[in-house]
Formats: sequence, structure tokens, C-alpha cells
Amino acid sequence: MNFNGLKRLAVTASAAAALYAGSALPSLAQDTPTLNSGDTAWMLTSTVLVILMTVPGLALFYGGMVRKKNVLSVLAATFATFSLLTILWFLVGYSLAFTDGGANQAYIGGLSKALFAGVTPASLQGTIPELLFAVFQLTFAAITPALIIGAVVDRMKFSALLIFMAAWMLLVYCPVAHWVWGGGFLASDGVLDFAGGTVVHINAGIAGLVACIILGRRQGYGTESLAPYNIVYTLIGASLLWVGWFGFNVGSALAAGTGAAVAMTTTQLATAAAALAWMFSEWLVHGKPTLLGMASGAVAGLVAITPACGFVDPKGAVVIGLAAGVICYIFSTGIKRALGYDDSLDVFGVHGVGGLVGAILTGVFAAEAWGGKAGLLEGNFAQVPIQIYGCLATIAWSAIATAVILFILKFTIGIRVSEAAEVEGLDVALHGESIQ
Amino acid sequence: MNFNGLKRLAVTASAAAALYAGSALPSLAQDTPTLNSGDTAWMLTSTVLVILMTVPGLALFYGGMVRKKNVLSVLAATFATFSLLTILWFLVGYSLAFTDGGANQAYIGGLSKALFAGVTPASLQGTIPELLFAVFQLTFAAITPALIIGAVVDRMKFSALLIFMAAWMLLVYCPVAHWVWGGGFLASDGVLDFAGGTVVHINAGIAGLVACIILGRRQGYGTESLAPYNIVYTLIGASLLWVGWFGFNVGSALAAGTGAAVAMTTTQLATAAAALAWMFSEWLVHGKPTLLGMASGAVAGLVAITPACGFVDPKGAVVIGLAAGVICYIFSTGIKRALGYDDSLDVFGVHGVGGLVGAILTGVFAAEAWGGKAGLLEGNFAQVPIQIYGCLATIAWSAIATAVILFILKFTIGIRVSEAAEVEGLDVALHGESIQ
Amino acid sequence: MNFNGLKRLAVTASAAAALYAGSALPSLAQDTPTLNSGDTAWMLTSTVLVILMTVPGLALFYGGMVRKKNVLSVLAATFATFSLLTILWFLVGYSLAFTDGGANQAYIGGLSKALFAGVTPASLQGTIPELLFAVFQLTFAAITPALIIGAVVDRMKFSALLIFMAAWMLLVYCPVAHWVWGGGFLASDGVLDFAGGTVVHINAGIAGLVACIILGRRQGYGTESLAPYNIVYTLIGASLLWVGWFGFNVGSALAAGTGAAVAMTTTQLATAAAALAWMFSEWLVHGKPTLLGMASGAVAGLVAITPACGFVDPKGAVVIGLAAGVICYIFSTGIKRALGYDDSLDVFGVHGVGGLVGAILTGVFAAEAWGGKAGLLEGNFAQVPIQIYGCLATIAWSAIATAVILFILKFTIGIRVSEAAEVEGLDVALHGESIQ
Amino acid sequence: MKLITAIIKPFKLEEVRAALTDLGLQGMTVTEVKGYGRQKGHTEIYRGAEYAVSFLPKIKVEVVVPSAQVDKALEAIQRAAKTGQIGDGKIFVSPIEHTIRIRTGESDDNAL
Amino acid sequence: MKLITAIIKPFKLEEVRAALTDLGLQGMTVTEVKGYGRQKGHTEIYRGAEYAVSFLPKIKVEVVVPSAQVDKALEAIQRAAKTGQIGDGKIFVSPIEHTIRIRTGESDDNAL
Amino acid sequence: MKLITAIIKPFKLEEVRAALTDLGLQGMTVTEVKGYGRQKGHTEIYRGAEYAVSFLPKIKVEVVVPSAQVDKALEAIQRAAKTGQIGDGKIFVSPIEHTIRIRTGESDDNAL
Ligand SMILES: Nc1ncnc2c1ncn2[C@@H]1O[C@H](COP(=O)(O)OP(=O)(O)O)[C@@H](O)[C@H]1O
Ligand SMILES: Nc1ncnc2c1ncn2[C@@H]1O[C@H](COP(=O)(O)OP(=O)(O)O)[C@@H](O)[C@H]1O
Ligand SMILES: Nc1ncnc2c1ncn2[C@@H]1O[C@H](COP(=O)(O)OP(=O)(O)O)[C@@H](O)[C@H]1O
Repeated sequence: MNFNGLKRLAVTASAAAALYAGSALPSLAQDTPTLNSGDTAWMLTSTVLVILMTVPGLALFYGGMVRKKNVLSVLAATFATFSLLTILWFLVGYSLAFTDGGANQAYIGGLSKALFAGVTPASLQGTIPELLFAVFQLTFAAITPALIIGAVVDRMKFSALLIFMAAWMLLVYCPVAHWVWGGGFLASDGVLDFAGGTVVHINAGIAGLVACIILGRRQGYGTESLAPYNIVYTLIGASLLWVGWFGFNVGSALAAGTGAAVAMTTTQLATAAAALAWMFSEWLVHGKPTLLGMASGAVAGLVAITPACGFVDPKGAVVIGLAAGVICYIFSTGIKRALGYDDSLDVFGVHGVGGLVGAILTGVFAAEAWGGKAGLLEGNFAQVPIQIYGCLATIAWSAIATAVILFILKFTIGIRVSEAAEVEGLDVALHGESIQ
Repeated sequence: MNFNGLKRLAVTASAAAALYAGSALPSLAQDTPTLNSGDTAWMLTSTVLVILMTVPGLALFYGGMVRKKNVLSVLAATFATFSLLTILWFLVGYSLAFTDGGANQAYIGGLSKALFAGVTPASLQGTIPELLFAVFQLTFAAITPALIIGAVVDRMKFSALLIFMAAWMLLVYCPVAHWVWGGGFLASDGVLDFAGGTVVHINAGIAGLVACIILGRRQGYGTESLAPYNIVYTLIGASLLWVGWFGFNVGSALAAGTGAAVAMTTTQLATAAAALAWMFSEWLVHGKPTLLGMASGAVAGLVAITPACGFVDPKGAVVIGLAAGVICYIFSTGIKRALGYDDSLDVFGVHGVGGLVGAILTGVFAAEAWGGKAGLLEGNFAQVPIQIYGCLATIAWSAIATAVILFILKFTIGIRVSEAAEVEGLDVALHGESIQ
Repeated sequence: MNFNGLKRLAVTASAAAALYAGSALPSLAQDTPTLNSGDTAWMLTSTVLVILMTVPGLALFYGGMVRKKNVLSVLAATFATFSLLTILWFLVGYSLAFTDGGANQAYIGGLSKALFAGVTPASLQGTIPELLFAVFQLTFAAITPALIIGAVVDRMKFSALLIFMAAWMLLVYCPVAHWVWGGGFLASDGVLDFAGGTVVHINAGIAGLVACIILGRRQGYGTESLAPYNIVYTLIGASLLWVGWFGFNVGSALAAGTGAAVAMTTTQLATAAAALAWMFSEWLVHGKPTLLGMASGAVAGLVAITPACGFVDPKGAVVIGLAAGVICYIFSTGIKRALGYDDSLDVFGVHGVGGLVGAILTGVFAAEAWGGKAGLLEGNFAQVPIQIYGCLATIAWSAIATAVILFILKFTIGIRVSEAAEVEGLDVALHGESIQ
Repeated sequence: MKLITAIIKPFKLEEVRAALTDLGLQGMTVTEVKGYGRQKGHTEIYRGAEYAVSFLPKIKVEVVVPSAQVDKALEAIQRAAKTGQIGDGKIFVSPIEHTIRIRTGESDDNAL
Repeated sequence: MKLITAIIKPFKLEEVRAALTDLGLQGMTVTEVKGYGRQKGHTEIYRGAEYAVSFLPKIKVEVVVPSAQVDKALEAIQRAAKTGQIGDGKIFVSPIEHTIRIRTGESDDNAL
Repeated sequence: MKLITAIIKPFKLEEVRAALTDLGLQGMTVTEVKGYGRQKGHTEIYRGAEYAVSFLPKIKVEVVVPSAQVDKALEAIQRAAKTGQIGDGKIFVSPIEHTIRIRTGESDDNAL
């Protein structure tokens, strides 16, 4: 029997933490690690899948939900962000997140691997090339800030957006990734986050909430129809998110073994459960099941299972999915409207709330036989509080740092387009292009 | 030399039947099977590819062919079906199809693996985790009923559709899958169906035919223009079907070995041949080669090569593709119109007819050196009758059970939307959404 | 440590040349080569990815850039070309490119593997089935001619296009592929072309330039607005090109090892750098960063890194990307317009120019530790001239042969549609279809 | 000459066109429009936000006819476009002073 | 009866519609059009080729009103559609000789 | 004032616009329409089902001009829009009784 994958997971707070686990647990590493072509094949594929999630996936998911005059601007924001952060990750991001930070190791890594210094073709990370690990992690670092775009569409300046993205990756994403996956304080404290519920989704969700409040509502919010231009694009995007997320979640096993099979099973079940939960909630409340609702539910399920996917059993996954579908539905519709902030495409309602649901329920449903650590249902009462603690740390840092970055930009180059540009539409006003 | 893959195929009626072959042929299993990371990597990828086929692939292929007012409803039907059947497969479907049914083993499996009971992370199926096998099979069980949507678009109630899909998967798909892949009577009788020509395509094709007849024609059929809204969507869908089908066909080898290479080669050649065959037929008959024709031909080729892809050589694959292209063209255009049933998007004409062409020609072109069993051309006169017998069994069961389900629905909750809703379009009438 | 991949690269002019390297370097091949399931898994995936690049990737990238009345015709041209060339590759193409040509071996292969003769399921190519290698190479042979479509859109006859594609693959692609990858004279001379910068991009880019000149400009060029119909399609296409190109470049390592990780890293970095370079150039010159510009830049980066991706280090990749972004921008905008040829979708400006930039800079940045051969920066002054020599040979042959094929077609069946058809649009005029 | 402008339900276009050509009228111009009237629209829902869509898809048929044919044309349109349900639409008649056929320069009734 | 045709800025449609219904006018027909006028368009750039887009998106509102209500309607539209910025649009008034409600056959003022 | 309505072939729009601005006419409104006439349409084929598409894409140009300029405008449009091929389109002239510029409230010829 091959418990390769499971063993690795059992001893790490998260798959990606294997980097540190390796040195921390020399007893397991009797053999010099060697490259495994099957694991490498799967990680190559996973990396490609996460790219598929971002462009075109996320770009279309968001792009289809805005008005015709702003569709291209959303695609451009996503595409440019993805490109920019790729380069930044290479320059310093990887190093900040995944190297030893010395005195500050609890909070942030160092610069020893800036420009991938010292990473040779032969360097391994577990059973795969370290270069491949670095590019896989790149895709996480690029999509996380891009998620925030959904909160600021239709009104944010493109120049300010790019600067914000760069600053946010370095000041928010890299530290939080380091806390959980780079040997920082949340990893030591035992927070479970298999593929990034906290690092990616809560983090981006909170930033989206803060950003949309600082930026202010779209013109016409609440008075004009801001109905989506083309939900076909949104459906393509949501489907590619679903498809690509297998790279994200299953790839986080870092190997093509049993852990990967667990993550794939739980991801598929939770996503489907959440899509149905949102759809039926809506059907009940508004009398009609919408396609946008199903797609939103699926994304909510993907978000919520992300921290849990390598730790829970299939039944737990279905419950997590159902919970995420219903709760995110309530937040993205009723509660948002009641509070009056214009989180345009529900970055907080789906990623923030879904991330919280997932992080906490990971502490409930984690099962020793499925991922190596017991949760509440198996009598470990400590895990849920630890999960909540991880969420709070992330929320605090993300909210404060996001606000600081945006206020600095607001009082220097400005963050919002002119009223006339907003009326004309960002496609023409900022990019000189339009859909015919 | 590595005949791993080939050996496995040689001894089973179909790759998926390896489950049963294992116990039936203990002499081959000298070594305890171990997990192979390369095989696992490919099966993870294959599973993702079949999901890509369904959403967004199939959804867009169908969605682009209806009128603007119904596009979203087609996408919604596909997305919701996919989600619903995922959960049902987990609840009971997998167990019904792939466990031992005891006294009824010839016809249906049992409930021992309901809710994936007993399937642990460590359970293997051949060289891959059983969980992964179960999810791979899930994607087949979800896309097969979804194929039927093409026959009932523009007029079926969404609620009735969902109930139909659930009932059909349990009463039609699971039994037939069990017959061929779960050790049921067709497997014992030697029917060759590598990746699901009979189980998937004939099965869904017949159900589509029955469904469109019971449902009746669309309003305006034959009098109004029902021209497709946007063939760009259809082309994206057809391309993703082509791409994702490699997961379907090649994944059915259950290993990244020589069998996979055979299936990939035959799939690519048959698909291209069929696309050209349909295109040139149409060019000859109507004077113009259409994009919709090429795309339809490609799908017809994919369907026809599905049962054959691991059993025939490349030349056989090209012939199967050519035959499927021409014959499906004739059925989906001339014959359908002559008979007057409104199989709106040609589920029967493409999947039913293409499946029959493929099933029978598998019996003709099967080659010992390519998949382990001789066909007609190698002097095995018994195989074609066996193939036909498999088709007839499937046709009979599918037709009867589909009709029963639909009549029950018809006389209880009703299956067709109101005339006013049909005129207004299902997007607004059923889902409260529209494309702008 | 596993240097499998690297070793192979170190001794071959290009990964694909491993076919010949095998016999040339018997000392390395002590062990009988055996099938590696991990390598096979990755090559199956890579093949699927290159198909994703072509349909729907390339089809949409191009399709979104033409006017509404011609969108379907572009998709049809791509889809039909892909299907046709698949069959031709099986018939003779593979054999011409990858077998020993005997007396003509320096220039072209033989017919010994026509119809895949002698290629059995058990035949290996390195560590993967030869069938898989043949289909992987098929995807290259199919996409390369399809690239040329961008130069002739809106005005070329569909029948002439298909004949041109067939002739071009056999007379231009197969020989040049043989020169570089099939043991022909460019391989012997030491030209570095990891994944096809010369064979694919310069080759197609030059053919595009010649074709658009022979065909003449579109009606309305320079006077009417020929603005793109829907850049959303172009963005989907560009993203799928980006995603699929990992199959193209990383798959060219023919194994899931360290060489693959290098190619993935350099491809991602160069692409992002080029997207940013084009975007910022345009922002500077025209005052607005366009989505079409970013997408074009990304493709330019993908093109330029293609020959280099397995030979250079990450820093080199970034520089190659930046150079490609800026230079292709200048060519596709200013210089093209100044010279007045109507290379409608910039096949030459992006693939030709990007290919040249990449081919030459491969000679500059090739690094022994990253791909086994030293370039200019490591003191090997001979490599750049060799690279230029490879470019010139390809340019000469491609230009001449393309012109000959097109002139023959021009004076026989004609290559351009009627003026009325051009005004009406090719969708309706040639294919009898339209977008609504 | 008169311009007859008919706002009709989209799926009635084919019948109206046939009715007019039956009268020997060989030309007309058609526009996709949105109508607001007694027929009420519908509600669309996006993530719980409900938007009242009060404008409904209609087709505007414009046909210029010689004065002598106005009555027959009106009757033909009305018959073809009528479902008896609310929202069937309106027909407006307005004066046209001059008509030219661009291709030939012919004018007035000859240009129709 | 008169036909009032107003060319307005797209985002003013809702206000114009409200203003007209406030007057008790229960029907109108709306078309997406492109306007050319003093308000200048913009430039679009595709791979360095600049296209001047001189036509701007506008909405055409057509409403047929009894002659007695023309003045009030004109005033209402003007108030609702005005931003004071160039490109606010025009209102044209032209005669309608005859109106028919397709559903009932009612005519003229009764048909509105 | 008169409303000149020209139904033209789409690719002639730019020439017609130029011809009108050359006359000093600074405004016009343009709509995408479908025309039915002597120029015959085409057939589309979807999975063997042939649909006759009898309506062809046309552009409707509407320009309101002072009565004094009508003739010159008609001539300019005709010259610019003519290809001599069937389907070139029509020009209709109808009366406008009143014009208002929304932005300023100016009226009639001053509003154009
Ligand atoms: N006064 C009007 N001016 C212009 N168009 C009108 C007017 N009244 C109605 N319409 C058009 O006629 C259509 C049908 O009118 P409606 O009041 O809904 O039903 P009905 O014609 O059966 O009374 C509307 O959608 C609108 O396009
Ligand atoms: N003479 C005209 N005939 C028809 N439409 C006109 C005319 N002049 C202007 N328009 C329409 O009115 C719109 C606004 O006109 P414009 O000159 O830009 O601004 P303003 O109305 O503020 O003077 C134009 O875009 C066009 O649609
Ligand atoms: N009687 C009419 N009323 C309104 N529009 C018309 C009429 N006759 C023709 N048209 C418009 O003019 C266009 C051109 O007319 P057609 O008969 O095809 O060619 P030609 O103008 O050369 O005679 C038609 O497509 C239609 O839009």
C-alpha cells in the first residue's frame, strides 16, 4: 500500500509546508528524496490548471457580470494583474513567502531566493523540482490579489489598480502565505489550511470588502439597473474555475497519490452540494433558480472546501458544501444589501464568507483517517478555536494593510476614475476599446 | 517492453471492468497491486478533462444552438444536472453500478458502497486510488444524462428536468453501466465497449429520441426560423468536447501506458475524419461547408470511436470516423426531417446513431495486436452479432424506462412549460435572467 | 538526483531530436529504454494542451479580431485545417518529418512510416509510446499552418485555403521540421530550437507575410473601420494559447523531469514580461493600455520563448520576454502600417518577428547549467550566427515555397473571394451561417 | 404616400411580412425596438437584486405605401399581427412628402 | 396626434420614462441608436490602428400623444433628459394622421 | 424643417456622413435596421435545415434639416449612397413641425 501522500500530509499543517516539514522531520527522510515523474507530471498539470482558473477563468467569471461598457476593463485588470504578479513573484515574492526569515521567521521570509537565486534545475522540493514548486505557488500568489478585482470593478483607475495589486501581494499575500505555509506562526500554532482557505480566500475577501468601502459605491447603485451583460461568459468562467480548482486543491497535495484522490473527491462533492444549496435557497426565496446563483454557489463551495479538502471525508465535504451554499447566498444577497456596501461581484460574500465557513468547518470535520488530524467530531475540541484564531489574524492584517495601501493611493494618484469616465464606461475611457 | 496497459485491456471486456477482472483472474495478480503515481497523475487529469467536457463543454455546445431567449436555460440545465448527479452518484449511484449485486449481479449492483462506504484513502483500484476511480466514473454518470438535454431544450420544465435526470441516472444509467462495466450480463457475454459507446451514447441517444417524442415539437418547428443564436459558443463547446474526450476515452485505459497511447491516437484520427466527412457531405449536398457541420461531425466521430478506441488500429479508426461523419449527417438532416420528430439538437442523430455505428464497427475492426480481441476483419464472425446484441439490450431498456419516467412526470407535475413561457423564452420565464 | 530530463536535452539540438540522438549516442542507452508512466502521463496531457491551443484557442484568438460578418469563417478555417492536417499527418506527414530519408536525409524524411506503418502499441520513443510521440508531433504540424490563417482572413476562398494548408504542411512544415528535429541539416549544424521557434513560428510568420502580400489587402483597409468584433473572444483565445502553450513548450521536454520544470518556469516568466512590455509601450505611445495589446504581447512572449525555453535561465527568459513585447509591438503597429501590407492579424508581426527575436536570443542566453549548451553570454560566440543561419534557411524556404503554392492556386482555382462575397461577409457567403 | 409604422410582437413579423407582400408591397424596413405599455414586463434577479424590466422586445415595421393602398395595408397588418392578447401593438400612419430610390433616382410612387 | 421623437443620453431613459408616465402617458417605443453631432466621439486603438468613433450611443424614445398633451410632454422630456452637457440630444415633433390598436382595432386617441 | 430618412447599405455610412457634414449639417441619428425589398436575401443552413433570410442588414440615417437645405441634402445622400446595384435603398422626406435642443431649450432651425 502506498501512503506516500497521506504520510506527508499527516505531518504538516498544509501540503505546501512540506518544505519545512522536510527539515523538521528528518526521521521520515531516510532516503535522499528523488524526483518522481508521476508526481511531477501531476504538478505540471496542476500549475497549468491554476493558470486556467485565472485567465480565462476568473476573468470571464467577473467579466460577464458587469455591464457591457466595462467588460473589457475587467478582463484587462485580470490579465495585467496576472502578468505583473508573475514577475514580482520571481523578483521577491517567492523568497518572502518561502524562505527562512531569520529573526522575523514567524512573520515573513527573507530575500535569499530573490530572482530564484540558488534554485537550480536540480533543486528538489519533496519529489518534484523546486522550480515547479515555485511556479505552482506563483499561480496562487497571482490569483489571490486578482480575486479582489470583483469588488472594485466599474470604477477603479487602472494605474492605481496595478500599484495596489503589487503592494498587496508583497505586503499582504506574502506574509500571510508565510505564516501558514512558510513556517510562520500560524503553521506552528497548528492552523489547518490545506490549499488556502485562509491565505487565499479570507485574505482576498476581507481586502475586497475594505476596498469597496474605501472606493465607494458605483454610480447608479440601487437606482439604475446594473444587470450583468452576459452570463454566458460568467458560466464559462465559473466552469473553468471549477475545472482549474482541481489544480489548486488537488495540486496542493504536491503528489499524485492517495492525498490527491481525497482532495479531488471532497472538492467535487462540496462544489456540487454548494451549487445545489444556493440554487434551491434562491428558488425558495425568489421563486426562480438562476444560472448566476448556481455558478455562485459552485464557487462558494470551491472556496469553502479549499482549506478542508485534504483533511475531511466525503460526507464532511458534502456538509461543508451545503453550509457554504446557503450561508454565502444569504450574505451575498440579503445581508450585503441591508448593510449597503457595494461589493460589486461579491468578493467578500463568496470568498470571505465562504473562506470563513470552510476554515471553521475544517476544524469540525477534520478526520484522522482522511488527512491525519482529528477535528471536533473526533473529539479534538482545540481545533476549531485554532482555526478561528487563524482567521482573525488574517482578517486583522488584511483589513489594516489593505486600508493603508488604498488610503495612500487615494491621497496621491487617486483611486477612482472621473464621473464622466464611469458613465462612458471603462472600456473606452481607460483602454480605448469596446465590444461591438 | 512495457505491455502493462495492453495486458490489462486484453483480459477485460472494457477497461473499467478491471474491477472485476482483478478477482476473476488471480493468476495475473501475483504482486499486490501498488499505487502508480504516473497512472494516478493521468487519471486525475482525465477526470478533470471529463468535467471540462460537461461544464463548460457540453453546456456551450448545446447553448449556442438554441435561440437567444433560451441560451441561459440550456446552460442552467447542464450545470444543475451535473451538480445533482454528482451528489446522487456519491449517495447510491457508484454502489449500484460497481458493486456486486448478489443475486441480481447480472442486472444491477448492490448498496454496499452507498455514500462511498468502505472506500478509504488507501483503497486501490488497479494502480490508482479507488476514490479516484469512483470520481472518474462519476463524471461519466453525470455527463450521460446531461446529453439528453439537447433533445428537450426550449420547452421542458426545469423542475421536471431535474427529477427526470435523477431518475434516469438511477434507473437507466446505473444498470446499463453495471451490465457492461460492473460485471453484469453484457460483460460476461463479451460485448466490447472501451469507453462507453453503448453505456453512454446509445443509451442517451435513445432516451433523447423517446423524450423529444413524448414532449412534442417546439412551437414554430418547421414554420419559424429556429436558427442558432451564436455558433461561436457551439464551436467553443465542440472544441472542449474534443479536448475533454481524451479524458473520457484515454482515461478509460485507467493507466498511462501503451493502451492510453492507442486510445489517444484512434480518438484523434476518428474525430478529424468524421469532421471532414460531415463537412464534405454537406458541401456536396447543400453547396456550403458549415462550421456547425464540422463541429457536429467531430462530435459524431468522438461518439463513434468511444467504444472502439482501445481495440482498433489507426486505419480502422479513420474508417470508423468517416462512416460516423456521413451516416450521422444523413440522420441528423434528411431522415430526422422526413420522420418529423423534433430532436432539437440531434441527440439521437449524433449520439444514438454515432453510438450504433461505433459499437458495430468495433466488432468489425477490433484487432488483437491493438486491444487484445479479434474482430470481423481478423476472422471473428461472432463479435458483430455480440455487439448488436449489446446495442439491442441497451436500446430496449433505455427506451422503456425513459418512457415510463416521462409519462409518470407528465401526468403528475407536467413536463412542458406553458405556451406563454415558451414564447417569452425559458431564460426569463424559468430563471429570471437574460442575455443582453 | 534525477537529471534524466536535463541529460537528454544536453545532448540534443532539441528535445524532439531525441529520436535521432538515441542512435547517435549509444553510450547513454545502456539500459533498454522502458516506458515511464509519469513521462507518459505528462505527454498525454501535453498533447491535449496543444489541441486546446488550436481549437478553441487559436480559433478564438483570431475569430474575435475580425468583423462580425467574418467571425465564423475564421473559426471554420481553423477547425477544418486542424482536422485535415490530422489526417494528412497520419497518411504521410509523420513519416516525412521523422523517418530517415536515406540519400535526402539532410532535407526530408522517407515514407517508411506512412500510415504509421510499423508503429505498434509497443514501440517506444524514449520513455513514452511512439504513438503518443507521433500524436504529440501531429499537434505541432496542425497548428503551424493554422497560424497563417491570421494573415489571410476576410478574403481567402475556403477551398483554396484547405488546399494551401495541405500543400504547405507537406512542402514546408515537414521539411523544416525534419531539418531541425528529424536529423536534417540544421540539427547537425547545431541550431538550438527547443520547441519550435524556427520550425513553427518563423516558418508560419514568413508564410503569412508572403500570403497576405500575394492575396492583397482587404477591401476598406485604411479607409473603413476594421475594428475587432469581440475582444472577449480574443482574450479567451489568448488565455487558452497561454495555457496550452505549456503543452507545447514543456511537452517538448518529452518527460516529466527537471527539463520540464525549466521550460515551465521560463515560459511563464517570458510571457508575463512580454505582456507587460507591449502594454506599457502602448500606454506610453498611445496613452492607453489595451486588452488586445496585453494579449498580443503575451502571445509574442510565448512565441519568443519557444526556441529558448529549455535552454535559458529565468533571468534570460524575462529579458527575452521584454524584448519580444517591445519589438513585436513596434512591428505590428508602426512598421506594418508604414510598409502598407495587410497582415490582418499580425502573423508576421507576432510569430515571424517574435520567432526571430527568440531564435537569436536563444543563442545569446543559452546556459550550460540550464539546458546543456553555452550561448553568447557564456562566451560561445558561434551560437548566434548558427541561430541566424537557421532562421535564414527557414525564411528562404518558407517564402519561396509559400509563394509557389499560392501562385499556382491563384492561376488555377483562384485564392480570393469575389468582391460581393467580401462585402457580404464570408460567414454567409462561404458557409451559409451567421452570428445573430 | 404614407409611412405606416407598426409596432408588433416579434414572433408575428413573418406573418406581417407575408401579408404585406401578398398585397404586392415589395419593400419594408424592420427595427428591433423595446416597447413600454400596458403589457407589463418581468423581473430579473441577479444575486438577489431584482430589476424590473419594463421594456419588452418588439419589432417596428416601417413601410411606405402609395396613399391608395394605405387602408388595405392597415387591415392586412392588423389581421396578421393580432393575437388578441395585451401588447399586440399599434399602427401609426404619417405623411411622406417625397421618396427617392437611390439606385435609379426614381421618385415618389415609382420609387416604392 | 403627434409623434414626439426624443434622442437622449442612454442613462437618462429611466427618468424620461418616469416623467412621461407621470403625465399619464402609458406607452412608448424605444430604440438603441447612434448619434452624430457636436458632442465628439472617441478614438479606439487596435494594434496601433486608431479608429475615430464619431457615433455615440443614444436612445431614441418615440411616443405618440394626443395633440393636447404635446406641450406638457415636451416639457417633461426636456426636464428629465437635460444634463446641461453637450450631447443631451433633440426632440422632434411630427404629425400622425391615424393610429390603430392592433389588439382591439380601436383607433386614434383611443388607441394610445 | 424636414426629416430625411435614408435607408442605405451599411458600408456606405461613412460616405453619407461625410457628404452631409460637407454640407454643414452637423447632426444625424443612425439605426441598424433590416431591410426587405427587391434585393434578395440568402439562405442559411443549420444541420440541413435551410432558413431563408429575407431581411438584409441596412442602415437608417435620420437627419432633420431646415427646409431650405432639403434638396441639397437629398442629392448629397443619393450621390454618396449609390452603387448602382439593387438594394441601394430609399430616401423618404417627411415633415417636422417642431424641434428642441434639450441642452439649451433652443428650438426649430436653431436647434439643429
Ligand atoms: N403612445 C405610444 N407611442 C408609441 N408607442 C406606443 C405607444 N403606446 C404603445 N406603444 C407601443 O406599443 C406596444 C404595445 O402597447 P401595450 O400598451 O403594451 O399593448 P396594446 O397595444 O395591446 O394596448 C408598446 O410596447 C409600445 O412599443
Ligand atoms: N439634425 C439632426 N437630425 C437628427 N438627429 C440629430 C440632429 N442633430 C443632432 N441629432 C442627434 O442629437 C444628438 C445630440 O446632438 P449634439 O449635437 O451632439 O448635442 P446637442 O444636442 O447638445 O446639441 C446627436 O448625437 C444625434 O443623435
Ligand atoms: N416601401 C418601403 N418602405 C420602407 N422601406 C422600404 C420600402 N421599399 C424598400 N425599402 C427599404 O429599402 C431597401 C432597399 O430596397 P430594394 O427594393 O431591395 O432595392 P432598391 O432600393 O435598389 O430598389 C430595403 O431593404 C428596405 O429596407
